[in-house]
Order: sequence, then C-alpha cells, then structure tokens
Amino acid sequence: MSRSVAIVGIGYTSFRPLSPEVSYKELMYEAAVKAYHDAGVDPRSDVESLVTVAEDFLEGTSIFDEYVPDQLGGILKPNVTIPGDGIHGLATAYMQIASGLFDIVAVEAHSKASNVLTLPYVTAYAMDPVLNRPLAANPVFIAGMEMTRYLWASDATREQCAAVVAKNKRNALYNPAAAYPADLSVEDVLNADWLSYPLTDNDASYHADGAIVLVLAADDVARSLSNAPIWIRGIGWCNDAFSLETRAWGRAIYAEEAGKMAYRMAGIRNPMEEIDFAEIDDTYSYKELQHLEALGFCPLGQAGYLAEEGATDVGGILPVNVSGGSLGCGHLLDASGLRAVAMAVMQLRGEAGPRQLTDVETGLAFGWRGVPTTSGAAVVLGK
Amino acid sequence: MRMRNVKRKVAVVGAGMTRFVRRAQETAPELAFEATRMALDSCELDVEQIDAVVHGTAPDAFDGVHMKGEYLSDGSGGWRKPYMRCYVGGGTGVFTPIHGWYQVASGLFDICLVVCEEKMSSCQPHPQGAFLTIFDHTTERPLGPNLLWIFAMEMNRYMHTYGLKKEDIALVSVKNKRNAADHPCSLLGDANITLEDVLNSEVLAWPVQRLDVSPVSDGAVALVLAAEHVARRITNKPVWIEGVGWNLDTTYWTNRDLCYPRYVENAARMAYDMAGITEPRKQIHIAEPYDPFDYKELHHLEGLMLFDRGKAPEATALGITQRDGDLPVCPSGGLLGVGNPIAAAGLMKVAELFWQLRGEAGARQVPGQPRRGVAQAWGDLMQVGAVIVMGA
Amino acid sequence: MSEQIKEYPGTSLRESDFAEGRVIHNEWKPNARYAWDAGVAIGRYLHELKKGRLIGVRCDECGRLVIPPRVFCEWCFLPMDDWEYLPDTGTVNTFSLCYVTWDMQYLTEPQIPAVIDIDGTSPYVGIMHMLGEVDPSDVKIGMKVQAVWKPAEEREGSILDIKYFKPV
Amino acid sequence: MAILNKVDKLHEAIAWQGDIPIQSRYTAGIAGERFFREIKDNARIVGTVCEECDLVYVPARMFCERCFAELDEWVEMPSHGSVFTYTILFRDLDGEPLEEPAVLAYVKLGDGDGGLVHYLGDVDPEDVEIGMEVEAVFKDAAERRGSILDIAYFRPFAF
Repeated sequence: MSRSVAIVGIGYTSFRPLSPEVSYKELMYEAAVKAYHDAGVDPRSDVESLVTVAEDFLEGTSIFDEYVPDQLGGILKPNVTIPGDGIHGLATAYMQIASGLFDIVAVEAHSKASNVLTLPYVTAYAMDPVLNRPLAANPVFIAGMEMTRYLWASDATREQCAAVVAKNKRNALYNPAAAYPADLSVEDVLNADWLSYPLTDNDASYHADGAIVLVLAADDVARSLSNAPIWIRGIGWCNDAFSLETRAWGRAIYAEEAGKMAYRMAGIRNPMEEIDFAEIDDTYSYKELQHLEALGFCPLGQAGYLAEEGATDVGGILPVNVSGGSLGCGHLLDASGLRAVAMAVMQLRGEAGPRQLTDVETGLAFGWRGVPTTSGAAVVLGK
Repeated sequence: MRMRNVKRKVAVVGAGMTRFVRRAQETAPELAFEATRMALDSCELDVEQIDAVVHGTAPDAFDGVHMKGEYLSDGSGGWRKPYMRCYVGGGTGVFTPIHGWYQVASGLFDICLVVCEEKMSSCQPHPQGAFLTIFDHTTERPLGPNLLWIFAMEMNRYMHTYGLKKEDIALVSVKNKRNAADHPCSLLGDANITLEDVLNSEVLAWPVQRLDVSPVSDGAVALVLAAEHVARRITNKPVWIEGVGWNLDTTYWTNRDLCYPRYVENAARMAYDMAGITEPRKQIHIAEPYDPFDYKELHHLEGLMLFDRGKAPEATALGITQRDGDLPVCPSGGLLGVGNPIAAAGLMKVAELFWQLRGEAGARQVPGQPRRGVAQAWGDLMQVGAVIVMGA
Repeated sequence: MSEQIKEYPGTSLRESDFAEGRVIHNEWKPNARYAWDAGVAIGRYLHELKKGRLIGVRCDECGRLVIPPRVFCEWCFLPMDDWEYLPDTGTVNTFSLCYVTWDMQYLTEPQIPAVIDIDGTSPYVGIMHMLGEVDPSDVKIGMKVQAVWKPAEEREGSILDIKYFKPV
Repeated sequence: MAILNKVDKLHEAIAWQGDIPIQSRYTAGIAGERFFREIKDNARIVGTVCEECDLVYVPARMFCERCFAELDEWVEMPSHGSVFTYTILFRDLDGEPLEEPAVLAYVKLGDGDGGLVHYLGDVDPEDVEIGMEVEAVFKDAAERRGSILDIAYFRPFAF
C-alpha cells in the first residue's frame, strides 16, 4: 500500500476582518515563513512541490496560479493550484507524496475576503447561469432553503443551531488568532436580524482574512524532521449533485461520502468512539449539525441533541470546533478547511494553549466549499 | 531524483473528444458529458466503475461561471464521487492527466476519469476581456494589456536572440493547419494553406499576425486512466504514462529572459528522469508541444531538449517535424489547426499520443509504429511547463 | 478508436444565430469588483511613483536589485528591506507593435508595449510599460529610453503616473 | 524571518480598485433549448426520462448524472407541484435589506423527481410551508423570452 504521510509543519497568520497592512503575497509569505520554520525545512532546497488553493474570482485575477510561487519559495519547482477546499489541496499534496513522486510538499490556502467588494455577486456567479442565476437573488437563499429542509427532516431546532453559534464563538475567546470571539447566548442568536429565514445574521459566519501553510512529508523523512509528526490516517472528498434541482437538500451527502472514504482508509468503524475531537465546517450554524450527522457521529437527524446536551462542548465527549470554527475564527473562504486542519494539528501536538484538550489521539477535520456547492473534504489525523 | 519511490504503473485506456468549434450550442457540462461519454464507451466502462474524477479547465471568466469546476462536476461524471479540479493556466490540459496519474499512482484509486472543458465563446465581447485580468492588478492592468502583448514580446525576444525571421516561424503554422485538415474535430484545418497566407495575414501585435495565432474555441476532451492490474483487463493496448513533470517560474516575468523556457526544461527533466529517458532525441518518436502561437512550438521543442536552443526553426524548415519526418511534431494539427479551447486543447494532445501510440490515428497516423511520445503544455505568465511522457 | 468514430459531437453556431434569435441564450455581468491591499512593497512603489521616482529593493543575500519591489527575495526566500531609488531610464528588452486593444478594438496607430530593463538593476530586471514619442518603425531592442512623467499635480500613485517611456 | 515591516499608518495603506470587466453569454444548451422553447411557445414544462435510473429530470437535461445515459425521452410535466423547501430572503445582492422580503422555494412538479427553484408570490410569507401546493404563473406569451423568468413566480394552488 501507499507510503504514510504526515504533517510536519504548520504556519498561519492571525485571522481578522481586514488586513490592510499587507498584500495577499505578503500575507502568504508570513504563513509560509512560519510553516517552514516550524518544520525546520528550507523551502528553496527541501520543499519539492507546492500546492495552493485558490479561485480566480475570489482573487480578482484570472489564472491566479501565476501569482503564487515567489512568496512560497516555490519558483522553478512543481506548483499547482487546486480550486477546491483547503482539504482538497491537502489531499493533492498527500497523493503527490503517496505516489512516490516527492518526499516533502507544502500546501497553502488564504483568504483576502475583505478585498472582494461584491462577494454576494461573485457567489451568485457560481450558480447555474441559465436556470438559477437569472433569479438575481442573494445566494445565501440556498443556505436558507437547505436549513428549512434540514430542520424539517431532522429533529434539530433553531435553538439547537443557535447553541452551536454560542459554543463556537465562546470557544474562540480562547483562540488568540480568532476574529469573532463573543460571549453570546442562544437568545442573542435567535433574536438577531433575519438573513434568510430560518437563518439569522448570527447563524452565519462572517468573513476574515488570513493564510495557512502546511508542510507534509513522507514516512522516515517526517520522522527525521519532527518529534511529533501528525499522520494523515485517512482522507476523502466528494461532490454531490451540483444542480439545485437534483441535490439532496436535507442531507449533506458530500460529507457522508467524503467521511466514508476517509474512515475506510483510516480503518475507523465507529467515529464517535475512535475520534476524540473534530474541526468541522460551520459556515452556518446548522451546517455543523448536518455535517456531524453526515460524518457518522450520530444517527441522521439527531445532532441537535449533541449540541443541546453539551456533548460537543470543550468538556463533552466529542469537542467540536474548539478553535472557534468559522463562526468564531471568521470564514476564510476556501482556506477554512486548511484552518481546521491546522487547528487540529495543534491539538494533537498539545500546542493549543488555553484551549488544549487532554488525551487526544485522533482528530477529524472537514471542509465544505460553501453555497452554492455540494463539495466537501475530510481528513482523519492521528499522532 | 526520488522517482525511485514510484511503484504503481498507470495507463491511459480510453479517450473521447468533441469537435472544437468557434461557438458551441452545448452548455459547458453538456460538452464535458459528450467527451466523457465517448471516453467511457471507447473502453466499454460504465460511470459506476469510475473511482474518481479529475477536471481541468482554465479561467472561470471564459465559461462565465465562478467555481466552474463545481458547475462542470456532473457533466464530467463526478456525481457522488471524489472529484477535484486542478488549474495551472494554459498548462492545465497536460497537467490534468498528471493530476489523474497521482490519484491512481498513490494507491487511492484504480480507475480515474480525466476531463477538460473550455467554452471560451461565453466570454463577451471577446475572451481578450478575460485575458486583461491575468496581469497584475496594480502594476500592469492599468496599462490595458492584452494577451497578444506578452506573446508578441516573447516572440520578439526569441527572434532577436537567435536572429530568426518571420518566415522561419510561420512554417509551423502551415504545417499544423495542414495536419489538422486530417483531424475530424478541427476548426481551422486547411490542407492548402501556404507560407504566404500566414505572412500576409493581418498584423495583430507585431511580430504576431492573425495566422500565427490559434483560434478561440469551445470543446471538451476526456481520458480514462487505470492502474496496471485493471488496465490490462480493460484493454490489450494500454498506453502507459511513463513520466510526468511540471514546473512554475517566477511571477515577475519582466525579471527574466524570455528567449528560453527554462521552466519547460525543468518539467521535461523531471518527466524524462521518471521515464528513464537519457537521450530524448533518440528515445522520443513523436511530440505534441504546446502551439497556441507558431513560435511557441519552436520554443517548446527547445525547452523539451529535442533541438538545440534556436535550432528548432531550422529543423522545421528541413521537414524533420513533418508527420513523415524524423520527429513528427503536432501530427494532430495542434492548437493552431484543431483549435484552442485552452484546457481541452492540452488534453487533446495527450489523447493524440494515445491514439498515435495505439496506431489508431487514422489519416493522421505517423508512419513507423511510434513507441514513445511526449506532450507538453504551457501557461500562466509564460511560466508553467507541464510534460507527460507516454509509451505503448 | 478515433479512426472508427464517424460523428464527433459538438454543435457549431454562428453569431447570427444569436442576433436573429434562433438560439435561446441569456447574458450576465458578474459585477466582480475588488479593492486589493497594495501592502508594504507595492504600497511603497505607488507612493514613490506619485513623487515621480522609481524605487527598487535589494537582497542582502544574493545582491539582486529588483523592481517592482517585493518584501522577500524569491530566490533566497529571505526578507528584503534594502530600498534603493533607481533612475527613470532603461533599455528596451523587448516590445510589440499592437494594433488591437484588450477588448479587441482595432487601432490605426499601434500601442507599443515594452519590457524596459531599468538602469541600475540586476540583469534582466525590468517593468512593463508603453513607449511613446517614437515612430513605430524606429523601435529597436536595446534602445535607451527614459520615463515621461505626468505633471506632479496629476500624479495619483499609479503606474500611469509615467505616461510612457521615450527614446533618449 | 518574516516581513520586517508592515504598513502601520492607515493613511499609508492603499487599496487599489478594479474589476473583472467581462460579460457572459450563455446558450441554453441542447436540452435547454427544447426546455425553454416549450416554456416560451407553449407555457409548458417538460422533462427528460432516464429509464435506467427511473428518474424524470426537470428541468430537462441531455444526460443522466447518475448513470451517464444520453436522454432523449421527453415528457410533459404539470406546471404545479409542492414546496419541497423554501426560505424568506431578507437581503439583496449588495447585502442590503430587501424592501419586501422575498420567498424562494424549490418546487417539485407533479410527483416527479425534479422541479424548479423560483420565487413564490401571492402569499403571506408566514403561511408558506413544506408540502404546500403551488402552481407556475407564466408571463403573457408576448413577454416570454425563453428564460426561467418567463415564469413570473409560483403561487398557492388548490386542486
């Protein structure tokens, strides 16, 4: 079977609503410098290949691939851009190593969401141009419709969704890199202005700028570089139907399938017993619940109880989004998944400071690409 | 090199493509479907047997859909499968099968679909509007640049460095457009085009003239890749991916000499090392270098180390690169003749090697049973080389 | 198999099919607007352009002096903050005579984009700009040129604060 | 070593503005051409059938995304159906509050597998619920262009 692959270096900038003091290149450079320092590698001599996650219209540049190699130390090396979630980028780096092609690969993702002045228009530009886009609706309506169906099909309530928001923003109080820490009550979330019923403004994550770089290495190379390599035990990704007219509205099939693939590889049969904590996409409050179910932590429709009973709190049986998630850290566009991975690696290394969990051996990170997509990726990480 | 660690062999076992047209009626997913369906049929597989799908497509501004990989997922056979897009600008078409290669070589999957699509006609009034935005937003875009500028400036630098004339270069366009006359999918194949036609065509951005340039096109191409043990069950004529390589030069394209594509050389060295090629000029029998402009074929033949620097024009004049020459180059007709739906055009080159190495290229078949070929694409700001070596 | 296929898919339309309503279609403008943070290096570059000056930055490790400026050396992967003013003169590295605009409008007088290696920088270090005050047929690689600046009061901190480069 | 200095005065921070200045033109496609012609000419909604998967695609498609068969069996669908899911949208594309909140729904047509995403009208948003029966309100023939907007909206419908 394939070679094993570990994460041996992480670097990230703090996440914040604006970042006028640096350009996107400078933001990426800072995260890269930190990651290479953490891994103890020289990017010019040691890193063999680089993977960047980006989408043209989020950068305002066509063929953004042009603009990545210099600030990552990647010139005149293999580089590729993956227009996907950060964990799709991680999977690419994983495969490049597992195939035997390279021993050390870096993966980068970033957000300069603050620089996109018309983000809802840009998101609308991702919708089917003939069938859906002419409605000229703010694309958050897709999340509203999905939440309606999810609440209808499951036992979950708006209150339980609001509990997710309160938890994640509270967790972010312990994360110095987070952009949106807050001490909110469930009522505060429920009573916020409507965004797209049943979503309120507080059910949705706000954007942040930031960059994350991870360094991956193969087998013995990983062991020689790091005292605490964090192994990629399993990785999986999946797309459900893209079409609004054929997708499964109440269920996150993409997460079910991505999770199955990752678990199969990691040999995980019972996620709740075998996984100690999770960093799971929470772009919207209900998404954390929907994704928890899809990833097999409870039967379909039951995740609301986990939130309500505190099972996913820091002291619960499955702490979820201890970092604060996207609701607390800020939504980093397609870098959100890589943020989740970086946070999980810190927990497994025991470097999570005031939010450190005890006795964690195995963690899960899951990223979703946001509306209007049905695209997600999961990774099981272990010591 | 560390290529010693590559353990799994991967083959191309099926291919399909649409016609390349100036304006397609099909939507982008419909184009992708047509090519994918044909690729599956060609090796008698059902979509259920596909483990993973990779997609390649160039700027979202062409098709006019943000995150267009997502939009193209169902047409590419990605429904409820591991599906992932990759993107290296114009190099995407040759990179995408590399992206497919490591999906299989990593051991994660046995059968992987590789699909590339481009619908440039969606971009109005002209795809050049999208090309404006490939330049640096702050330091270059205010000048109102277009894609022709950088090609023209690179071509000028190439001609200046090696003392070349327009007629040395225009022969490539003549050869490829003539070759394309034999390609059933071609947009600009012309068996009777002459050197004078090219030299007398309208000047767009000197030294670039109308017939030095490949046409804006719509189209899609698909391949099926399989791991060795599966490939031999699917077909008795697998075509092996023997080497892969890719490389990206600095963004600061005004900080390097444009006369030679060192990034293509790096990518070629990586692919040749993996394929065990030590003497490319002897060991490669057929080449499909990237030819969006005629001089680029020459530039890339040199970067691929198939000719000395500045010497590819001479080889072209001697007929070495003709379909019946010592080293047939772009026997498909290339982008100049078949058309240039960016990512799909690159993958068309890989499909051409597949058909040529199986002896199935019909009127385009190069004589002498070629055993090994190289395909290459280029992109970004004159920055990317993607190289794949295939063997029968 | 390509030899066995008789009919390849793909339906070709003419522009008139759209104009004359023979094919159903719709249009959309993305309204994709941005404000890109210029950051440290390009921010400084723009501030200096407003003052009528070109500025580059040198790498202490490899000694390269580059323009446009950046805060890191892409070869050494080390930070750079050794700023140096540069003359506004240079040499044409390559050029084109372009008869179409970015949106494919035809021109009778060509635009002349060029890569201009700026004097004082390391070899092959230049910027893209336009040439002016020159007969297109006289432009040559290797030609010495100098920036023609907008008047100080019209400068905005933009690459367009240089109108063009002219022969010297 | 990371960046040695950063922009540390707001008045020195520059945000360079620009856009991606294109427009896009989309064909309805092979299946879409016929689908929208039926709406435009006959105020009729049609779908395509995948026998293999026992599915009816509305809007009509040329291929089955599941089994990848090319679809050429067409069926007429009723122009009414039930709300599968819905939302009340409070923001426009600029992120500003809408003057009147808009109700959007995914309406499954007939008892088919597919349907259309569209606005609901002639209804109090508070009264909308999953399972509610609604019908398409077509614009007048003279105003129809072969677009999803040839349907003005869906409204409550009683059998």
